[in-house]
Amino acid sequence: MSKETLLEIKHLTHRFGGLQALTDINVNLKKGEIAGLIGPNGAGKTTVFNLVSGFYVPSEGDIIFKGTRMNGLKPHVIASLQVGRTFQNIRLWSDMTVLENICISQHYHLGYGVGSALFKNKKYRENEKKIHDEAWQLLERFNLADSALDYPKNLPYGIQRRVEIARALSLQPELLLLDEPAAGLSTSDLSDLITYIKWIHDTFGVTIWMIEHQMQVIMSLCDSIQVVDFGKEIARGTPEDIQKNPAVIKAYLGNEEIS
Amino acid sequence: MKKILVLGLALAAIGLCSCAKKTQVIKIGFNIPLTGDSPKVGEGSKFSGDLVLNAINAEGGLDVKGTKYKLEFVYVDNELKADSAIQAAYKLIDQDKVLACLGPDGSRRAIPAGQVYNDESTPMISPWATNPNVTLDRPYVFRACFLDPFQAPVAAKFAKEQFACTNVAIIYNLEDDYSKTLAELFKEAWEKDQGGKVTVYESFGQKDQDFSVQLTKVMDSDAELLYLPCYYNHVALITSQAKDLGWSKPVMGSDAWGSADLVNLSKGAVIGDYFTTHYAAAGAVGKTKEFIDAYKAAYGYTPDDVAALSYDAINLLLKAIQEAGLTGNLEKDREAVKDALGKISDYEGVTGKMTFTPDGDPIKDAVVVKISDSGEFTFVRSLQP
Amino acid sequence: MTDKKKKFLVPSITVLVMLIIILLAKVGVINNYYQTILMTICINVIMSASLNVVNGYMGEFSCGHGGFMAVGAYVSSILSLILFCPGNSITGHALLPPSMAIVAFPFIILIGGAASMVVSLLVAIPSFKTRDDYLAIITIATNFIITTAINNIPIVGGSRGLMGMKTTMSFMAKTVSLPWMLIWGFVFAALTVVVIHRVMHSTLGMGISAIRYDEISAEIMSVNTNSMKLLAFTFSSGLAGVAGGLFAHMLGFINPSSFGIMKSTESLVMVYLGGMGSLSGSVISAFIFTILLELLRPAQILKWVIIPLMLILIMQFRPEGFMGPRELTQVFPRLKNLFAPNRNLIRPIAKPTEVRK
Amino acid sequence: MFSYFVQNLINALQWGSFYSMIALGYCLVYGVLRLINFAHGDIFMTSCYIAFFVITGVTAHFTGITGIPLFVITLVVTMGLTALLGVGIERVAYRPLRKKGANRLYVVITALMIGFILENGNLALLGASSRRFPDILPKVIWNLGPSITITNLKVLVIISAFVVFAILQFIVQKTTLGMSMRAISYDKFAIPLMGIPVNTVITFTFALGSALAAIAGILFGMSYQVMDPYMGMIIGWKAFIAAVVGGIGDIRGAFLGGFMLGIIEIFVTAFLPSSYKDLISFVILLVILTFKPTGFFGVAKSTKI
Repeated sequence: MSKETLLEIKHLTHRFGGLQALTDINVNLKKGEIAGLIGPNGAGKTTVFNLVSGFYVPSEGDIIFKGTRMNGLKPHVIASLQVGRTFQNIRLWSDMTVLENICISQHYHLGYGVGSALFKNKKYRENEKKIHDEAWQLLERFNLADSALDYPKNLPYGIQRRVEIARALSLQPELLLLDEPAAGLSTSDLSDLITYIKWIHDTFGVTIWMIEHQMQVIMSLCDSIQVVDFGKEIARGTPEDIQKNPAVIKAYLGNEEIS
Repeated sequence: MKKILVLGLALAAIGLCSCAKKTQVIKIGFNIPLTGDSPKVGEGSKFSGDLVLNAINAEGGLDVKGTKYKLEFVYVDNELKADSAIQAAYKLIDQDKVLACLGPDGSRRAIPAGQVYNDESTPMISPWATNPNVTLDRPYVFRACFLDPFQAPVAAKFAKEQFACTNVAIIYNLEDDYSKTLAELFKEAWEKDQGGKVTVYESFGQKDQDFSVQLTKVMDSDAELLYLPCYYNHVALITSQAKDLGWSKPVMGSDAWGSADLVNLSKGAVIGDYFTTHYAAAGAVGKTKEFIDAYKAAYGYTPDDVAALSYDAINLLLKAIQEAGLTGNLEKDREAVKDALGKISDYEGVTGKMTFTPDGDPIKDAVVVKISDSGEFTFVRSLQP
Repeated sequence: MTDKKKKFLVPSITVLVMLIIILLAKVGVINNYYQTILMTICINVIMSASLNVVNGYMGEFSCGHGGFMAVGAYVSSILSLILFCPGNSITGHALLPPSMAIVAFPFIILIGGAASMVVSLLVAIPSFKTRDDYLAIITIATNFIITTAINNIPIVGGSRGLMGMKTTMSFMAKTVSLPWMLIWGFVFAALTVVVIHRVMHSTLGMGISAIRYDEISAEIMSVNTNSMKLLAFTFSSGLAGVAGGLFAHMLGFINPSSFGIMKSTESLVMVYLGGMGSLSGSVISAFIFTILLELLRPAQILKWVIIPLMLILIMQFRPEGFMGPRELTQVFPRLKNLFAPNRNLIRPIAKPTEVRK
Repeated sequence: MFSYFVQNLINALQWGSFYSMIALGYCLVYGVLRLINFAHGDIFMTSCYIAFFVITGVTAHFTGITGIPLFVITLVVTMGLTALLGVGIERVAYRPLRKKGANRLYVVITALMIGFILENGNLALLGASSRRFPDILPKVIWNLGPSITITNLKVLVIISAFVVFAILQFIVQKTTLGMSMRAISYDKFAIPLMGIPVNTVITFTFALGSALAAIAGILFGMSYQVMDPYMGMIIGWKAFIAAVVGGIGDIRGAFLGGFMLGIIEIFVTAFLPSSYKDLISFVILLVILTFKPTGFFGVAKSTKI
């Protein structure tokens, strides 16, 4: 596992109007690691993700991905720089088939324009084929090919989660942001999820950064963990350090999951 | 696939309502607005139509060169829309196979529809389309009323002689070609021929109800006369609002004023005002009186211009048919009627004596009427420009 | 039947039917009245299908389609006047010989479409920021603006309207005696359907539908939503412009009041009657709506009471319109056999190596 | 010049009051259901006709009732009947669709259709000729200085616009129903949990909105006196636009927007060629919207990810 930096966040600060959401967050993600971002509800975790994926423009600080500064880039540009993400509450296009969901997420390398689509020229046909082949392959690998032509809204929740992750991976990301992948899963599914994420990490060689409340997941997956509370970083380190860290315990006081 | 199915259905569906009779019947089409913004207009034509229809069929039909033909009038709604008027025209010509048509009323419908009638060589006569383009280069298209370029100078001339003023304010309906044309022509006539001055020249929209601004401008200027070449429903609003703003000077209008509702709607604000029109109901005599009485008896109100003009238009058509005679061959008959119509001269209609020019426009006098204190449209004088 | 043959099945049938109809029109079995109805149907198909791109597929609420129709109508009319109408109000003489009419006409129409594409930027640009109802009024306002603007341009006759386009049509008929209006109507209606189908079913066009279902995740998933919106608006307005051009040449006379809010409303009704995001729905509803209008003409004023009542009832029983978001082939799967299957939707046999169990 | 300005200001205020009163109705319904009730303009028209028949009925049966009492009776009865109409429409046409969970745009289209039915049904029933609204209050014309005139009606209109707004503001801000109306506009699904029957609130909203339309309708009839079935259409569309520019969903916005549109229209006509009225006034509105994309009081719905 090489140790070069993939994502670097320097002195990230963000305000909504007068409200100070984040203060001086610093992150340094190494290529190929699985990092965790934890903290109590409303600590500003998702805001960090939204800033990275370009949904908000940071008030201060820099977000540097593979050496390029991403501040103020539009989300679809950032996506094409190979940053994939999932959402806390599943955000699939629930009235389009799973296959379509995957294909649309390849807009960043369509390789043809409206003109080609009108005349269905060679360029169009080839690219459409390429896109669909990739999509099918991805679905096969995720063992979702059987439900490729179903509508997500008709699929069980667990499967929808997988589809959403698959969709994120169809961007061929180097960095994958998972926003509470375990949300809505029963504790029995957790171990399954853990192996699942491990598998993704190994097979796609993607760097994963995840927000999660299920400590079990975090502790068993993450190489490094960062804890934020009230928009400030209160601790970082290996799972072991975090578990011992008094500040974290204080933040989570009364939250039994920690130990 | 689906296209075929639905199309088939479509044609079948329409096919059902098409039916051609082969009896001793003369079919005349009415292409008139029975819905849309001012259905009153269509109503007038329809009622006059029924009046004639009943009268003649009561006598066993129209006498054409010895043989009696029953009349059949086909009323088709054109919704006061140009496109709808064209479809109505085609329906009447190809579907109902009418001999001739009482064309669309307003110019906006009559201009495009007239094209169709001319292309399909079917005679049409429009009751009160006053725009020159309606009959221009269209041998098959006629009209029963005078033209805007005639009415405007008449109004200007009368105004000059009657009020001896120089400054005039004009308010017109921007969205109505009729109103716009008249306004422009009057302006021209007033400034050129009568050497007057137009101090205010303002417009409004079809659906406007508040005219206080335009009127404030008028009040602010030193206009001595207000000219309103627009439809009666607007006139009613404008005049009554003018009163509120303290306008006491005379107001003059055009033939579109001639509606039974005007006085009532304007709450008498128009009393004492003048307008140029096609005929004067009050104090009418002879043929005109008969018509008015019959109409009143049947429908309970004094016929307005459209009604009167439609009445004349129909009778002109019938006269032409009588003179042309019928062979039973539709194409031939249509052409014959067209020719006969063009030859009619010195026809005594309820709206005065008329003779057709080669263009198919009647030569006739314009009438100026005054709205009396009792709200009647009393004859003042009839004149040429 | 092989897929290769199937590919041509439906198109050839459609073309055949059109040819038959045109032939019947030529020999006079289908008289002018039916021809105008067919024309109106074609125009309405274009209108509803094109509006469906924005209101259906993209799920925005644009109510100003009539305005764009107006732009197309006027631009193409002016062109055909300048080119073919001797003694027109603009140049005073025709620039091209009558025999050119047939060749030039499609371009005249298309240029009209292009013009309304340009104007549609008026709506497209604000649409980046504002959504649904704010966009709704932007479009309504645009409609008002366009019609009032035309009212104030004397060279095109203002409210008095513009006429003389029929000469172009008659020139065509003189050169080759065929029911040209009908032919062009079919051609452009068919083209519209094909074009919309191709664009909306390409992965590119699906980006537009993605906006409808979830704009945010579309953006996050690398769909450039702004350019998608731009595409949708210009595309649909352009087609509206084409419809306008045909409309103008069918009537031979246009004036601004023909393109008011009422026109836009009609298109709206047709779209939602057919079903949001259903092309076949739009086509069907255009047929039904037009024919309904014509059949109920004898009902006079009651027509405009009956039709809304019917529509309300239909919506009570089919709250998604006739088709909902589905196409005819999805409602009647049998129809699929008429079309060649899209190979990209067939699961490839070759399985990749590491599969997640 | 000054008098010209003042006179036009008066005109603008009167014209704006009508836009405001209609816009308020739009705004109420929109705030609760996010439904553009395109039938509202025609409800306004219908109310005008209802008032017409109420007046003729009353004067026919009880001679002697004139002036203020007649006005009050008409106002009350018409408001009641129109409210019934509005609620009825909601029950028959909108609610079933909502129950079926149809896309809200289908409800909007239904509203359009209802509008058509009101317009043309009226035309079919009462015939083509437009009618004159009877005089209730004797008209008084005051001359304030050179060529500045104002009628008691104009004053009445302007005042009542403000009064209506004040009352509405009170209802929405202070009463339980009003609060629950606002609550629904925030979160439709949370309300039942709070024990407020949604349908009651919606019914109330429609009743209130239609009653407002009725007030506008009566005053309109009194001031312009010419009624025709299509009079509600365009004024309705424009009022809606005004409401949106003001910031739809917030009644202050609707009120302000109404006056703004009135003033813009009148002053454009007053100081520029009147034929450009719609053109210029709508361009101004568009410019406003591009700078304030959610109108004056409208708040951008912040979507949570």
